[in-house]
Amino acid sequence: MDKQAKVVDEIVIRFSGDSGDGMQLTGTLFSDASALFGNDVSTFPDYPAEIRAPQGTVGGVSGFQVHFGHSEIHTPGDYADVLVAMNPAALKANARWIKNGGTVIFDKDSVTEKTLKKAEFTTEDPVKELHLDGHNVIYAPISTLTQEALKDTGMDKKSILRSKNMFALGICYYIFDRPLNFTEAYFEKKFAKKPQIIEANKRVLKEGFNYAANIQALPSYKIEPATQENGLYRSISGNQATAWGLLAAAEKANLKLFCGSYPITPATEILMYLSQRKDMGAITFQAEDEIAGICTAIGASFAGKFAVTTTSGPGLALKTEAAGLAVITELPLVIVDVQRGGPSTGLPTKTEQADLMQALYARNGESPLPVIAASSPSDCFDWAFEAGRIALEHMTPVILLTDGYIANGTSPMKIKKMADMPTIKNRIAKANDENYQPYRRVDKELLIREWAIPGTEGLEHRIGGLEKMAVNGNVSYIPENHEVMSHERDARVKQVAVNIPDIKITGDSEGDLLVVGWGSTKGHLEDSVSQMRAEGKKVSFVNFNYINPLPKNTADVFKGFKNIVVAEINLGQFVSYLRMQFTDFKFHQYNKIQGLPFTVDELVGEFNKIMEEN
Amino acid sequence: MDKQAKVVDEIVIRFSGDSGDGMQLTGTLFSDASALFGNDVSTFPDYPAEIRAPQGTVGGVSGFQVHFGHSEIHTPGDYADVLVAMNPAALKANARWIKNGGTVIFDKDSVTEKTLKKAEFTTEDPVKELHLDGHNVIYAPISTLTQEALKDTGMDKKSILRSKNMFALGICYYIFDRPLNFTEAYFEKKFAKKPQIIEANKRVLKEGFNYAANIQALPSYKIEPATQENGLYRSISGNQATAWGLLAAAEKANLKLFCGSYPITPATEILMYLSQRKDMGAITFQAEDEIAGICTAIGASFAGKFAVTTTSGPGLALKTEAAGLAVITELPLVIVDVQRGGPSTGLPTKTEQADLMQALYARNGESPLPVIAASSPSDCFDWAFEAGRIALEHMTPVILLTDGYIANGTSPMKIKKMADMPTIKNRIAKANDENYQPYRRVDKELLIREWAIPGTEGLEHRIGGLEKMAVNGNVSYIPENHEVMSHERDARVKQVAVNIPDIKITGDSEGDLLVVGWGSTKGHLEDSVSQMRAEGKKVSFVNFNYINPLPKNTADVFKGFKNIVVAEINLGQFVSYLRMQFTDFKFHQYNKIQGLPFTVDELVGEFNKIMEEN
Amino acid sequence: MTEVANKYVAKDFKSDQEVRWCAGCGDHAILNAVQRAFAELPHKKEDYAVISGIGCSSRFPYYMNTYGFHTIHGRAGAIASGVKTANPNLSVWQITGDGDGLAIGGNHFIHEIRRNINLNVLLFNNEIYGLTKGQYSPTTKMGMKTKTSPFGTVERPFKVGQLVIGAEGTFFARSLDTNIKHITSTLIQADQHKGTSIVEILQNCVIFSDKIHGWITDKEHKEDRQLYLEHGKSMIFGKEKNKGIIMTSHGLAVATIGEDGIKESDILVHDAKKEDPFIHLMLANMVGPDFPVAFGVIRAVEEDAYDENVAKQVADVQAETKFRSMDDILASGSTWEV
Amino acid sequence: MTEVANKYVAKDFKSDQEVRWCAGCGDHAILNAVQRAFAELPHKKEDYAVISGIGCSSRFPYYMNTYGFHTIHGRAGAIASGVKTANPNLSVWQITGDGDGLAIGGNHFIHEIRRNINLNVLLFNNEIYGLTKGQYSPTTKMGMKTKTSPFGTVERPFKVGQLVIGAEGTFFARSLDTNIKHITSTLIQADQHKGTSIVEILQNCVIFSDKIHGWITDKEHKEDRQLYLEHGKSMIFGKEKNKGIIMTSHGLAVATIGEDGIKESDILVHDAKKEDPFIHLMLANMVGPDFPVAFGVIRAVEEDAYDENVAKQVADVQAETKFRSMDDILASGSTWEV
Ligand SMILES: Cc1ncc(C[n+]2csc(CCOP(=O)(O)OP(=O)(O)O)c2C)c(N)n1
Ligand SMILES: Cc1ncc(C[n+]2csc(CCOP(=O)(O)OP(=O)(O)O)c2C)c(N)n1
Ligand code: SF4
Ligand code: SF4
Ligand SMILES: [Mg+2]
Ligand SMILES: [Mg+2]
Repeated sequence: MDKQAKVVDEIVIRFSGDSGDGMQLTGTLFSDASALFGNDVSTFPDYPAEIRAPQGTVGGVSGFQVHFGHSEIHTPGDYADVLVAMNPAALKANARWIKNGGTVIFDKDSVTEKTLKKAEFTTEDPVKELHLDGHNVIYAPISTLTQEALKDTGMDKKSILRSKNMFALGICYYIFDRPLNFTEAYFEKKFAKKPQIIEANKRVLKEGFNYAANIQALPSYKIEPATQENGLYRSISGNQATAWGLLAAAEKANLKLFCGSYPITPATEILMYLSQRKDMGAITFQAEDEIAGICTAIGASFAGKFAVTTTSGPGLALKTEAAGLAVITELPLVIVDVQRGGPSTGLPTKTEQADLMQALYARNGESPLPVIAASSPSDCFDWAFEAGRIALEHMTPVILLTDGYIANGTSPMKIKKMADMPTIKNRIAKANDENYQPYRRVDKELLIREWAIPGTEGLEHRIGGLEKMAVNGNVSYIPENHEVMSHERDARVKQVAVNIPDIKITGDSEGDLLVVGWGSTKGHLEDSVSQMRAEGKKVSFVNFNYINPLPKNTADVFKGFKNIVVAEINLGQFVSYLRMQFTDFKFHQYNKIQGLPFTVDELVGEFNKIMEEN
Repeated sequence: MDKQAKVVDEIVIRFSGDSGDGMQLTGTLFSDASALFGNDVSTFPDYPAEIRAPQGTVGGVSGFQVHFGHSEIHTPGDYADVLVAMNPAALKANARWIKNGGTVIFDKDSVTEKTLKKAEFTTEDPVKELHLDGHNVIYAPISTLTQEALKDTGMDKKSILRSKNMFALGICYYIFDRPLNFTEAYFEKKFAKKPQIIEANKRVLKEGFNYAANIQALPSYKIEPATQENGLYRSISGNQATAWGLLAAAEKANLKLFCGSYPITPATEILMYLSQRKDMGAITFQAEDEIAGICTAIGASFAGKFAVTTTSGPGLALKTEAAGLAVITELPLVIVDVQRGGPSTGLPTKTEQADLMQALYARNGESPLPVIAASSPSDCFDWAFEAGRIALEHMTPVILLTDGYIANGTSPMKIKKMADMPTIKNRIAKANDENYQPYRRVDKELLIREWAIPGTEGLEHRIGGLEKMAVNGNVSYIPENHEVMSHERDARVKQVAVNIPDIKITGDSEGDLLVVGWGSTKGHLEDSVSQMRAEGKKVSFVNFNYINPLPKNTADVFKGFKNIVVAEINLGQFVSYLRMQFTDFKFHQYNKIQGLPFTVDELVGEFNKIMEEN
Repeated sequence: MTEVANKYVAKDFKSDQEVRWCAGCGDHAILNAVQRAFAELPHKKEDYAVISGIGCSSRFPYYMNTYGFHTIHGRAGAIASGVKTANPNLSVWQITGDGDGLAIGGNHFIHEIRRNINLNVLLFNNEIYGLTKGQYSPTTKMGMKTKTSPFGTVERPFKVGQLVIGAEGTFFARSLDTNIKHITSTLIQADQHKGTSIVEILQNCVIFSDKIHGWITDKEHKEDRQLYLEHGKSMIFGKEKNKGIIMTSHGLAVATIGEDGIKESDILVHDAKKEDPFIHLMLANMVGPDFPVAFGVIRAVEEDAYDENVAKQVADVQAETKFRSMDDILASGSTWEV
Repeated sequence: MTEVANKYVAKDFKSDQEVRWCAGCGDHAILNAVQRAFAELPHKKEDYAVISGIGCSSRFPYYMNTYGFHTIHGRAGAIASGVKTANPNLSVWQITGDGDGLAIGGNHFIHEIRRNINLNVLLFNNEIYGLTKGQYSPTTKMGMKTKTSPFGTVERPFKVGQLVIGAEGTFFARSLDTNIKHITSTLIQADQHKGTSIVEILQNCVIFSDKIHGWITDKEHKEDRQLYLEHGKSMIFGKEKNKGIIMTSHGLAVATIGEDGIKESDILVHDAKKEDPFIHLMLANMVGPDFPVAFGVIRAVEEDAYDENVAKQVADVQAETKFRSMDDILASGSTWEV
């Protein structure tokens, strides 16, 4: 390796192949190796809704994109510098995502009459047919060389070919100058009981690496480790971070976690990660449906656990009646909604931000609750923790919104010490407290009632879904009491704002355009604003994580700008919500609804247009 | 009856007694007799949530208010000219609803140590204790005289006392100069097989009438028949009118009705009225829960019925996931939500307008559908019909909002001829049509797909909740297609506005204040605006029945006014909705949330305040 | 569960809220029986949680001076499951009706039974929706005219016992609102059973389904129409205590001791603990006019309870793990230092 | 239902959509069998409606060239109930999985069975949630490690046949994805049955629960482990066709003809039409290693179907009424002229 490595800032690489080609693993290994090497990383898996879509077709292509670099990385990137395509279908599905002048690593052995037909090519040269011949295309004989590498192992052909993804990975490691040792260690751990497989994988990885070195077809890139804060890091997906953030909240509140859930894409992994945490005393109740999911959680909350329920849009729809019960009984509960493409079953494996209105308003009657949203895979940890804090300190159900994009994506997370995290003050009532009354407001400012947990002597009481008399909590049909209680419920949620920080502007506090986003679009919006600011534009950016209530300084921030644009992956839900709260401002909107994240390119184009036209 | 009857314009009478005293029937009979006599009438029943609340207590009082007069009557009235109180508890519960100088008819026999204690009186004179002695109080020995009247019938005391409500009714018939024959005919029909009961009821009614004549305690009022349009009339409750409006829509669309529902207060009667209409070929499926209610309806819609599902707020919450399926599959369906007090179980027998946001937004993803609202018991017929028209002509689920106030209340309805009602054009595809494709837009303006009904030769096809390819309807994960379809679904609902009339202003089209309401508050708002206009104020009124989409001329109407106030029985849902659509206007709001309708008095006061302050 | 010596009387379990059922409603007697049973059971007052859905019957928790939760329609089973799994030390009582438990709540009902969560479920069966004023329910007999079936229902009803057994039930008992003593003793047995104890209580709604159980409760004939089962005892009933249940090749039959050569020893002895559900199903399904209706504990089979298994799994994992806090978890697996 | 002479071949029921199940998934064979059965049944192509929920199995309608509706998770039963009640002339087939039908869809499942709606329900039982990638389901065996039970499940599974009988089922059959011919013939019998026909098909998920039915399907032993029931035929099985099911005082047992004095006439003859569910329940519950697993139509009892009763009630009322249009209704009762 005495080549000259070209030093670049950041790179996007996309692995693509058949659903059976192991692209998700390949991508994950590359991403982990990069993160362990000290780069900042952001990933985006993109796979078909079928468990196994038909082999060789465009519909069956599975992709995994990794964006890594030595400064902060906010998105998985719009276009790929390098595309790995394991077959013609993968080439076809991803052709439009390659950067001008990008590199394509293509398994030339995969081109056969059959594969061309399946991918619906009409000529014999897929690269030419897709007009990719202008790119730097490496025709690597991946299948052949993989077979060659393992021919004396006694493995059958099918098993051998299962390793060809490691050949591709080896090529990439060479190109980007990654060390092999992390990945080799992974093989050793993963296949501890199958030494033959360890050996085979190692050998093919090395062969790929060597092949790339031998052909010297393109310069090796070099990316320095990122200039991140010092500390211990790990790579984490949004769903894993959500699970762990919830567990951290339980620990800091000195409670055990209870999760009542029903599996649903793309939220299932949260339940899965929590089910692994019996060591932390967490109980997971895989319920018979979403209704039972939230109801068991409400029961557990009544019984004194830190209760959560996790789902996606269609599941949230089923939970809304019970969510209203948690509102009126003022029980702590976190409801996680990992949004996906809708309506109805919609695009279950794709991302979208279209459950905002559902989270805010989908309950009968006046039934307010706090709503917050996470912005990146790793900050799901912080927002899940914060959802727990609000629920437990304010005695209320809270909805946390994430989405398929950040739930499945990964990013590096700086590991916090539990000792450094804030303690969560729970509102548990004391045994035999003679002043206890179910709806007594023990905090007059925050309007919080106490949590009297079954098993506690002397606090026997009844709660339920009927309207209750202020303070004493008896069933009440008194008209004026209903008005009092309706306003109290409203005020309780508004008062959550007392304990949340002001929203921060990225950029100047005055200017021509304020870009507004919420939740998972943060990375793309931030990058587009940086790019425009680098070009001297007077653009700033705010990202909302607190949706209901909004931070107290929101209107003040809006005041500084000539134009405001709200960008969302839906048809305009947050902008509508802002319009009904802030009638003094005009809001532009930019919406995309394709089951995909924004691209920085399109955003910059759109924002420039708004600035020109207004 | 040679007394001089005092002629008045309108009267409010309130019957009140124990839950077991038959006040609902008494009120209904009085209301029917008045309607049959030719008065316009509006009623409001108000009863406890328990089937039988504890006898003799204030919580157990059941009331029924009738407002009748010779001009148009829009509300059941704020305060009572006459209060009938069958026991001390009833007196206590209703004291505050008597008009200054009003009349109280009180069963003096009901005052015993026990009843006073149950109603928590501290003195022996309930009238005095309640400061009612300034009113015209008739202490009638109702129980004694009822017993006296029936003493020789051989009936036991309990049965005899069950008739005492008829004595009270007789008194009222005398006072208001109502003929007895309608009510006598009712007894004859109702108890056809029990001649003894007919006789007893007739006798007690007559005794009450005679008693009032004998004591001549107060002048008899006379109200002329109302100056209504000519035609045949009947008295109808909102729930009955809703049921019949839906049946009328089925008839005009040449389809049979299918209702899949689960009982819930205050919507149950719609299911009940429909279940009586097997003669019209209607099928009612009392499902195991609300989800099955809407799902059987969706199945029936797929199979070619005019399908409806009826519920109240908590039930709507359970139906939202399936409603999204109807949205994406573009199947006709009417969802009726009879709103009640929330959140959660809330105040199940009380009224509220707080499900508006739920109707508009409670579905996962971008999932738009039309929403309309009825305004009075009798116009539920028209709005149910209209909901059916929109659903069937536009191939979409539609939500119709009514509420406990109009669902249980009654008003006279002019009977329409089916021949005079518009035909509803359904969108059924023809057998063996080679051009049929599931998502072909057969009407390019309205973006309507055809309804290809199982059993039709040559149109076999598949639909479902996954995103579908435009036109051909195959499952599609193509990003751009999702955007196209999302916009089409949005546009389809917006295009409903093409076929709806402009909204009409009551009053001038310019002025100082526009009062805006929606749904069931119409009567009270209209009366309050009339009253202010009579005082020379520049106030006008618009009532919205089309909520989504809004009528095309909405902004034009708003333009004419210095101030706009939106009044609702909730915390401000419609005003929020208007704010997000019409950013050029400022909207004031007036909200009440007590499980009760507005009173005209409070509205006038509030509107005057707004005019003074702005 | 923490057991304590009995130190309560029924009155200790009466709350200060006025009881609001109709005069003559069977619910009053059941309330009375539950308060008596709670006074007898070895639990601390603060360890009782009474959880209901929505219905007349579901008003129950308000009248009990314990922890209580009047939840939403049909969901008592799921909420009670959460309460018990969260804290197996509580004595959890689910109150439900034939509508609440078997219509909208049917799914939670069969799943709590399947899981065998240690709950005591009182199903008030009045064969009608009381609170919403008289619509038919999943237990209403075919053909009955109600508010929503003006021409008679066309639906076959569930048999509660059969459904319980179908869902793998380990405990099923039946009692009657007119027999407070029997309810009390049945509830004590339900409490003692590990797993989901379903107690069907035949209840009279004086307003909407009055005398629906009249054939059974008829004063004149009740000894001939009610069979009280006890584990280990012969299935004998009748005014003269001379009738009994025997097994024939066609299934169960009623025989009279002393007639056709039938001796007392020919009468079946009740075995509630038999794992096979076949005879329990036959007993639960007995109806008039050929059979008496069976009351008492029909089935009580010992199996692990879900909530205990969950707790045990947590304890087992915690005993083995080296992770003590989220600090350990966060730092586990692949990490790197910057 | 309108019957027509058979004029189709299986291919007529193949849609133009690519089949997207994993290679080796049991669903392929079931699809094949359904297409064959439809070709044999006497219904017109346009009269078939295939209704599913969500799951791998629920993709089914897209592959059938009939009217099809891929609905939402768990609701196929309710939607199919609506389709059939709305138009009893259709041949309605509900496709569901052990998650779709028994977890989230459990309530509709027991209620459609209770009502006895004339539906054919194919329950693909792979004891796992396939589409969401491998979580345990209500039929997963206790102790199994899955994505959401890393330490083994602590839930007792449903037995499908027992649940069906518990819900008053009139028809229950079992078949196996490896036996296309048997599925086909079973489906034809399901179609002929009036009421809700539940067909449990043991199905292999090669990805998440591979060989879950391996004990039964094992090539070597399958004759000894599979008992094919036919109404009116003896319950004989085994490689040598010499084993059979007999009734003993302890319930069913396996006997070998020729051993212990057992003759062919001692072997039970299957009576699927017996109303009492007891033996059907015993047969449905037979499991290894002591018993073979029963396949075929275990129970098929004649009762009125709900959809027919509904249609009949409408027809009866219409025959009697004097009301012909909403004009008559609107003008009925008390009215007055102004
Ligand atoms: C989601 C929802 N659906 C429907 C209702 C209306 N509802 C309340 S109680 C009830 C039926 C009660 O019947 P049952 O459980 O048998 O109780 P009972 O009154 O007979 O004791 C119904 C339909 C409701 N409160 N919530
Ligand atoms: C409301 C809702 N909840 C959850 C899901 C996620 N989900 C889809 S299929 C499925 C389970 C499928 O299992 P099964 O019915 O056994 O079908 P299989 O894939 O095994 O054939 C789940 C949980 C969903 N689509 N909708
Ligand atoms: S309506 Fe029936 S069940 Fe309800 S309280 Fe009255 S008698 Fe009891
Ligand atoms: S995941 Fe399992 S059930 Fe689903 S298609 Fe693949 S093999 Fe079949
Ligand atoms: Mg009931
Ligand atoms: Mg499955």
